[in-house]
Amino acid sequence: MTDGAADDLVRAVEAALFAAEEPMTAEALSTHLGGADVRPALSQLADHYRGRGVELVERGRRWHFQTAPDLAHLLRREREQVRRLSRAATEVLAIIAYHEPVSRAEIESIRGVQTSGGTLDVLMEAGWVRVAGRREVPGRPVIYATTPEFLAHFGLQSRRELPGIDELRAAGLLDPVEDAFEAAVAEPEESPDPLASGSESA
Amino acid sequence: MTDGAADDLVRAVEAALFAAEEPMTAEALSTHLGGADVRPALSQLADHYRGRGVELVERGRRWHFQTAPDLAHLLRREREQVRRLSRAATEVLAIIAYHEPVSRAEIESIRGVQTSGGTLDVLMEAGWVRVAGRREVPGRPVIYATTPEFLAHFGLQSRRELPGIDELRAAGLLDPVEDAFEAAVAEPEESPDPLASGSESA
Amino acid sequence: MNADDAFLFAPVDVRQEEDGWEGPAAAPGDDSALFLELDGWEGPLDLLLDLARRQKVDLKAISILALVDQYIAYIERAESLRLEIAADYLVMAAWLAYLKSALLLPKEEQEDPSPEELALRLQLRLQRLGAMREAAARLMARDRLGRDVFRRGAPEGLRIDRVNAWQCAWFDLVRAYGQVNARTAPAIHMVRERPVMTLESAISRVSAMLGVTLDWMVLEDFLPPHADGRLRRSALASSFVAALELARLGKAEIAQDAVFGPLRLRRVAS
Repeated sequence: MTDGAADDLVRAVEAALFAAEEPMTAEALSTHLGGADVRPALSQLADHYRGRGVELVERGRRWHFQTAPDLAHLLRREREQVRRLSRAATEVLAIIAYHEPVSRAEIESIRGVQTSGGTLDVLMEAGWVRVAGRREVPGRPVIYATTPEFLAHFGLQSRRELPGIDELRAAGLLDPVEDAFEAAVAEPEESPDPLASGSESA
Repeated sequence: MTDGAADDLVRAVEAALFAAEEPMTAEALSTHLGGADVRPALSQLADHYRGRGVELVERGRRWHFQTAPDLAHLLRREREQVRRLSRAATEVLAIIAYHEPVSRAEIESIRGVQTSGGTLDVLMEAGWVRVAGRREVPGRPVIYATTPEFLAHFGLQSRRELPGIDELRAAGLLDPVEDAFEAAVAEPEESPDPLASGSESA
Repeated sequence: MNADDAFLFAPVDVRQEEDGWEGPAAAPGDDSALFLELDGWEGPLDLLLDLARRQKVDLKAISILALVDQYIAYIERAESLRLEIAADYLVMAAWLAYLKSALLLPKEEQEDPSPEELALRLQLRLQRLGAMREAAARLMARDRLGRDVFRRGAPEGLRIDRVNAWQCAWFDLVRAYGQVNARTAPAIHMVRERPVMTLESAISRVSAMLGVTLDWMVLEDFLPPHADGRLRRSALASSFVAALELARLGKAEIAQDAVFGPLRLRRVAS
């Protein structure tokens, strides 16, 4: 196997480029290695590393080793951190789910408060909300809609499975927050049924 | 050419070790690569790189790539990156490496001189020596041992590769003077018989 | 062994002071030509080890007597040069002098431990220190990372990215929607009907009752007897205002003897 027995110059070029802190031109390498003609060694090395986990590449006349681009995902390990959606984000998500497609201005008018851009970012990072185009009205505002991941996360076949307004009212979920809160604190010892207490622990 | 077509795991291990800023244990690599068994890939890579300008080496159970030692003359940099150790520090390091874990009093009894705190500090700052607990004897003295960085710096796979350690142990030269003395007087005509001396340097 | 590490040669001025002490030019091992400065050793054991090395024999075979002589001679010469000699070197010199004399004494006069045993211990110590000095030198001569071998100069680094796995329960979602609706629904405030005594009925009741008596009456006596709870408080307030109104019209007198005392009321005789 020819590769195994790399000649001394090839080995020297390999080691020098490996140890170098910056990409090196062939000239700089040659100077470093006593004036030898390093080009054949460079192309031999490039051949040798082709298809391996590490590649020898030339960028703007400078050579350096880099990990193979298709392995980039392996070099970045992801660690999941479970986070609960904030109450504001939950509200925005609910509004999008019930009213989609919906613009930010519409979300704000439904919520009655301003919505920070970060809230929508979080929902998009979670993969539950996507930009669904623009509304063809003056200003062409971006409109948002839910994603299939949204349905999957909440175990829904379709958005139609979301409870309607009447059902929400029947469950006490349309009571003003204050009353629901009072009802919850009036019975402090027992509120195992969340639908009954309607507390706002979010 | 079998080497050329490295399989995906070998490529991944190769790329990860190339990219890593610190030597990695097989376990850490495996965790990083989704739990795969990386050992066969490691030995395959070590074989592949043997004799090249860059080598894959194991030092204290951690793996890293480094340039081949015989190319040192080509690569040695102008600015000395390795700190020069004082003679005292050199000796203390050797005593710790060959006797570890060892207390300061034991170091001093071998050297016949007090060891300044600064000497141990220098070795610990270099990352070569660490506190390895306390000896459970009166006074509970702190005991010192070497680190994986020590092995990596001096190119040792493990302490068993310390130069001449087998000979020293066989000659009883890693045993305390008293043990060697008793062994010697037990057989008065011979000089200290290494095998007779109760070695407790393991 | 790197002997150069072990020896520091004399500075020039000291060298010129005396005769035979040639310095830097002397080859290591040329004992007579060496000027040795005590700072160059890591203690008396280290000096002894160097002197022993100069016997050019295995440490197992060194002559302790010769070594003692060399050490003492060295210290004497250093003293003659008025070099400062650390106490532990002098202690070692004294101990070696004692060891030498003991070794030369007839066997039967020897004490315990015997000088041979002491000499053996010294020899064993020198062997161990020598072994470590040699090991240290071999260690330092290895191919060292960052000097002889190099790790990758510019590693990309392995990154661990934290990704957020967002959680939201179905119930939280629909409740949030309910709350948005509840919060933004138009609010209609309905006040429940409460039992009250109007000012008009209080005026007619108080004025009617004042008509049937000339005596002072306490305000509470004007309240309807069946009134209690909220109705009684309403009646009290209304009756008080009614009393003020009747007083303003000159139809009644009001008296109060103390702050928060009972309010008394009577008809103004006309």
